[in-house]
Amino acid sequence: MTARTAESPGAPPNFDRQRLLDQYRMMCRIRAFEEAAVGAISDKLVLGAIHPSIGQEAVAVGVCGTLDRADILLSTHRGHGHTMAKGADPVAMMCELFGRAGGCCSGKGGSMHIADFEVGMLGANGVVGANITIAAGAAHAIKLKGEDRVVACLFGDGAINRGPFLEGLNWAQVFGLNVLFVCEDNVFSSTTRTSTMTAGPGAAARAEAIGIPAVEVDGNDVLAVEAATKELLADVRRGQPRFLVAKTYRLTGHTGVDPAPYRPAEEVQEAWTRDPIARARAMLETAGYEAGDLAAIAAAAQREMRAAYDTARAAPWPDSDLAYADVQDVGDPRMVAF
Amino acid sequence: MTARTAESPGAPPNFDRQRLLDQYRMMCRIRAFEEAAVGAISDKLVLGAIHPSIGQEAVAVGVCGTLDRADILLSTHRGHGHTMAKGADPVAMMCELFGRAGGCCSGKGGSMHIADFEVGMLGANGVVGANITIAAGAAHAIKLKGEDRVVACLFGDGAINRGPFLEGLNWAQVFGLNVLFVCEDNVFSSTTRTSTMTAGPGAAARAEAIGIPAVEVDGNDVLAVEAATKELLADVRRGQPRFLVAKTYRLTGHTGVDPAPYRPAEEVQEAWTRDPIARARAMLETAGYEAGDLAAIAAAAQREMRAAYDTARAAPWPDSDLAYADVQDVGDPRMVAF
Amino acid sequence: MGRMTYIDAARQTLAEEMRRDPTVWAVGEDLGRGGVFTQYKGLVEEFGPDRISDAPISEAAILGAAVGAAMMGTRPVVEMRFSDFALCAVDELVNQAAKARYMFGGQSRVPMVVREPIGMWRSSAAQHSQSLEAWYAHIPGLVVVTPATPADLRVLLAGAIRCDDPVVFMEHKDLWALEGEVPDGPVGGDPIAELGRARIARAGTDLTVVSWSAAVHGAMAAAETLGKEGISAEVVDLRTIWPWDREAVLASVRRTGRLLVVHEAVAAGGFGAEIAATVAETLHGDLRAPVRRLGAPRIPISYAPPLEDRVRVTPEAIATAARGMVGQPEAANG
Amino acid sequence: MGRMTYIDAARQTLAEEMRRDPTVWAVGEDLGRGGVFTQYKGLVEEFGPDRISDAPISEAAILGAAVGAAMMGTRPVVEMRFSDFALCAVDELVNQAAKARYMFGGQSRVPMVVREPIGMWRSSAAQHSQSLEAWYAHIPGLVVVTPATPADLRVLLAGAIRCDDPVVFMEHKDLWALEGEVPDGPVGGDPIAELGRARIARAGTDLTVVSWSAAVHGAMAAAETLGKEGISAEVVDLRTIWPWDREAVLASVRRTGRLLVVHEAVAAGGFGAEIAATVAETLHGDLRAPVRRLGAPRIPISYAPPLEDRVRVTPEAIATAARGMVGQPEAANG
Ligand SMILES: Cc1ncc(C[n+]2csc(CCOP(=O)(O)OP(=O)(O)O)c2C)c(N)n1
Ligand SMILES: Cc1ncc(C[n+]2csc(CCOP(=O)(O)OP(=O)(O)O)c2C)c(N)n1
Ligand SMILES: [Mg+2]
Ligand SMILES: [Mg+2]
Repeated sequence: MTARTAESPGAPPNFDRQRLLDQYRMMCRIRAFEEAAVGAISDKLVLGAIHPSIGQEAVAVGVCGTLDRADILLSTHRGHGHTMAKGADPVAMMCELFGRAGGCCSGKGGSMHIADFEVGMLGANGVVGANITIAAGAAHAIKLKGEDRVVACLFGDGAINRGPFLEGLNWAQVFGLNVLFVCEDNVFSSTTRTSTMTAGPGAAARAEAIGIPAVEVDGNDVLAVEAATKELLADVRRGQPRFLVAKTYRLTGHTGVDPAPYRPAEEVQEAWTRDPIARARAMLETAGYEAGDLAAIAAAAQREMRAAYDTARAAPWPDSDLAYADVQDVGDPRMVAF
Repeated sequence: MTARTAESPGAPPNFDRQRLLDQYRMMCRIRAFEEAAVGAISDKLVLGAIHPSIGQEAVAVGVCGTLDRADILLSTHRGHGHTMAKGADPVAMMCELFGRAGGCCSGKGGSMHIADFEVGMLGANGVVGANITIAAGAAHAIKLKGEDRVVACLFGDGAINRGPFLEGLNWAQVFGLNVLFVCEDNVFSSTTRTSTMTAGPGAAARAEAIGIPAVEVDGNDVLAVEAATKELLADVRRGQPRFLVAKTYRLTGHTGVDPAPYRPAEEVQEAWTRDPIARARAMLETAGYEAGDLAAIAAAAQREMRAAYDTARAAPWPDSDLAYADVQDVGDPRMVAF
Repeated sequence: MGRMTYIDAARQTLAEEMRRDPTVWAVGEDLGRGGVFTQYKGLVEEFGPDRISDAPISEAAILGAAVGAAMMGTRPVVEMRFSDFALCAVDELVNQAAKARYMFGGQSRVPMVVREPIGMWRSSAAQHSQSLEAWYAHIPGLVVVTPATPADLRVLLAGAIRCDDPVVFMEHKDLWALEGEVPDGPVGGDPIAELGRARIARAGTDLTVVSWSAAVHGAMAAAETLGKEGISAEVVDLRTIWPWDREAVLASVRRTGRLLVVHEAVAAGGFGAEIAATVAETLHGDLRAPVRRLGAPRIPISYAPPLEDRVRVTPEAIATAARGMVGQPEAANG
Repeated sequence: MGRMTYIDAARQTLAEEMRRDPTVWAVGEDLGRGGVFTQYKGLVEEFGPDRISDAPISEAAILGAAVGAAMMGTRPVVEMRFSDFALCAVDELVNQAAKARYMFGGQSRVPMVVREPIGMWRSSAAQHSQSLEAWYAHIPGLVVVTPATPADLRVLLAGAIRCDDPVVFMEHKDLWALEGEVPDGPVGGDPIAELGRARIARAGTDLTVVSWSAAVHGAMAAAETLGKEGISAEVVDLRTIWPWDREAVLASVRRTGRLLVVHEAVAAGGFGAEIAATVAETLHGDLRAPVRRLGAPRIPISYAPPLEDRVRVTPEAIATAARGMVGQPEAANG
């Protein structure tokens, strides 16, 4: 039982140039957002931990950018790219990372709980694997309401060793729910090479053992990821859960401050040669776009995120009384007695 | 990927008659124990819930009876048979079910926490699937101490939908531990037909997707179960976890008081034709034993368990001060203040 | 007023809420056959298997799926079977359900009811008898309901289902067969407003006994005995421990000058400590005797009756404690 | 006496215990690279990957495996990384580890240490900041350790590892860098006997401030301020909340007549309630002011500093509460 591998189309003769250009732009914007956010750590503007998705932009864009606005997304602690690709506003996101007014979670969540329900992004999660059962439940509600929306649930390679992976996949398959499970395999789990702590043939085999067909794809090839996602979503919309393994690589440390010395330098160098953004740019050049124009898109993305950084830095702190808002409708959270 | 099915030898020409006779005797004793325990419910002597293993005796005897005394067993809420087959004293077990002095857990555990560490039986468990990670840990200690004992972990078909199933199997395989996982598939999980809530090809496929070779066997054929267990244990003792699926059927209700109306009568009738004890008896007759002698063994088992019942009924209640013993070494559990 | 059992109140109220609101659905192991205590009996026949749904033995998925389904506009009622098994889904309840509304800055609501039957009946031992209501009262974002009577189960279950936040609804396993008076007709008024409202189960003047869930009945029995001796005990049934009715408790203790808190759970770190501490902090000068608590010793629950009974808070123990308090001269050193 | 940081005390003590007892081993995610806070740095080089073991992201298996390994005669030290993630393994800790010795009638011991870093540092939000020590103090069978200083972390970790029962060992994430005096040489005496023994962190006569973990330092700062104003506060560091040193607390309050309990955890249902209730029950007549508690409001912890700070119990708040208590006439109605 091995998962089918969706062949990497590279730049297929008949591909949609404009579409790839848009995907390239989104990947540049995500990269620029992550770089601005990482920079803001040393500037003491981002105070909590962040987990950059640098090197994994093709998964975010290929999966989340392929969803309809009405579709639902459940993400992870490494969710900035997913969230942007689903349509969230990077300024509101940056404000959230800075803990400022205007943040998409009013400064209550930060990076690990980033969410934008307006665009169907139901949250990153600080607990590895916890989003898997939540995603199944979101799709359960969709089924009960007779809607045809889908839920995309992204998680890392380390999450497949958590119990909720088994329980959530079994649930989705037993009830026939509209869920696309996406394992974003970036080789590492924090400082651990995931393969050293993962038994057996891997994520795809585990999904298929639960009856969910799985496809493996080159996660650094945005066109391949998009193609595989589109194909799987057709089944998912009919109540057939599907599983996608996107093979990529975490080009930075686990967090914004992790130098990741545990990775061999050669491995990292080699991985950079597969940078999804460089690959998209190369395809676009082959397809006739000017290198200069493509560089300009990257530069514009940098400017946009630099502006988001400035806006967030200039934003006021949230009113501290908000701390008492949205706890629950009944009961008084204050310590009335003392 | 499909699990190999260990062929049911029936009565192989060269099988060990005396051995099968002993297995038949043990199965009769387990059956008699369960019948005596169920009878004790209406007699108001067993006060807590019990889960009879009637119809599943061949799994208990074929697996647990094949272990060495030094080997370790982790069982479930339906663990009377496993415990007896590992060598525990049915009188101490019956006293435990009656909550009397002399019970193997001093009356603190009852049926769902039956245990006899003397014979390597480290406990039944009231939480489905919880014994799987504990079994992996017991084997982890065995590895750290450089011993060659094995751990057998039995659980039901319903347990494969719990997270610890994934986490415990992955753990055992990653660390190369001496664990034999045995899924005792009796078709039901409480009142639920397990197949209706279980996605995919089943237990064996899930184990193999975690890299653990799995074998399926006719769980009502004690010789087949023993043969498969012996074969797998050879690998297990070398630090290679193995997985056995024993297909059987729960001939009674979920508990001693469940009439189980949710099962079609024909299904139950058909299942009785595969009664593991009747099958062993038939094999023994073919092998030349007298029907009368075999009936006498069954009758002796009945008498033995009737005597255990009488001993337990006559046993005194435990001293209630025991309630404060074996809580923990430090701290005072009493409400000193009031 | 008609009479109804605790379990019939549970069944009927869920059915009524499901009729009035099509987004309400229930999920848990064996529900299609009525559930382990038959508290769902007959419901699948009326509402079908999608709304009275079976579940695999996957507590984490049952609770986690409910969180997602609640965020997406349905109102799941999840059955945990025994509160002990809910310990297999604590991340989902405490890190996810309780915090989602807050962490996401109010973008979502998580209207779900987590039914967790609690408590001792007979010989169920350490993994099937716990009462951990104090845990959930300590968790911001959760509502904790502990009904003692059929009438309260009825109104509070309706309130829990209509509440927009996650509610841990703890029925007591030993009360299923309890009969009691229940108002006729559907639940009226605003049942959500009942969350946090205590009930004076018996009026009295000499001391206030605060309790909840099954322990209320032990308190009532003790009050009966004390009454014959001329000691007038007021019994306050909190009904919900978060929110808990601080005002009602303080008002009662202001009148009686004495507080005895009684619960089945382990006394050490039990919710009785919160009530006793609050009263001691707030009414110190008004107290005619030191506050007191009765709860279980800090030991696991045994299977054998004589051992199991050692953790029970009996009416006799309650009456004895009350006598000591009333006999006790003011400001004496307990 | 030498100086050492909290994290060095953690590292060195584990190493010493592993040297003196070959059955001690540690397991958790990323331990081979020193662990998430570097509290295991250098250990794998000395003890190898079998005794300083990595783990998959499988909290339930980490804890459940430790239970089995402990029953089989080893002494696992399991790293939960953040106490919040331990909520993924509550069945294993509460239903299995805490109850095994008892349920099986004393046939087994479960000597294991569950390390659960607790508390707020900065902008870690609701799922990485909790302090749930009160939960575990409520569970029979568990020992709960909350060291505030390098010296205490050292002796209490040795005691926890040598203890034959499961210990929840809660280091505070904000204290890793804290430096303090530590006795030279290996841990002497009987460190197990230190479990349940409080420390008078500062002697005083006007009121007793009981605290533990990081909150002790806030209490000390407040006591300093109060001292300048002529208010003499005694600070009692419980060090372990189960067992907790009832005698030491009662002796101190008998002297001072006033009790203020201070902890970082949510006040509602926090362990401070147990201490306040016990003192109110036992010393009612000796109290010169009502008992008081300071803890967090019952809200999840935010990411943005201004919101996050609203749940912090500051030295200023402690001093203000203390002033109120000391100024307060006896038996007044608070
Ligand atoms: C249940 C749980 N355990 C541990 C952690 C700590 N942690 C945060 S991220 C991470 C690694 C996750 O690896 P993976 O799933 O591959 O995602 P990636 O970080 O590679 O995107 C860990 C262990 C956590 N957040 N939740
Ligand atoms: C975590 C957990 N959930 C639910 C239960 C209630 N329960 C007890 S036995 C049982 C059915 C178990 O089915 P299976 O694993 O097939 O074992 P069997 O009873 O058939 O031997 C259930 C749901 C439990 N004990 N633990
Ligand atoms: Mg990864
Ligand atoms: Mg079964």
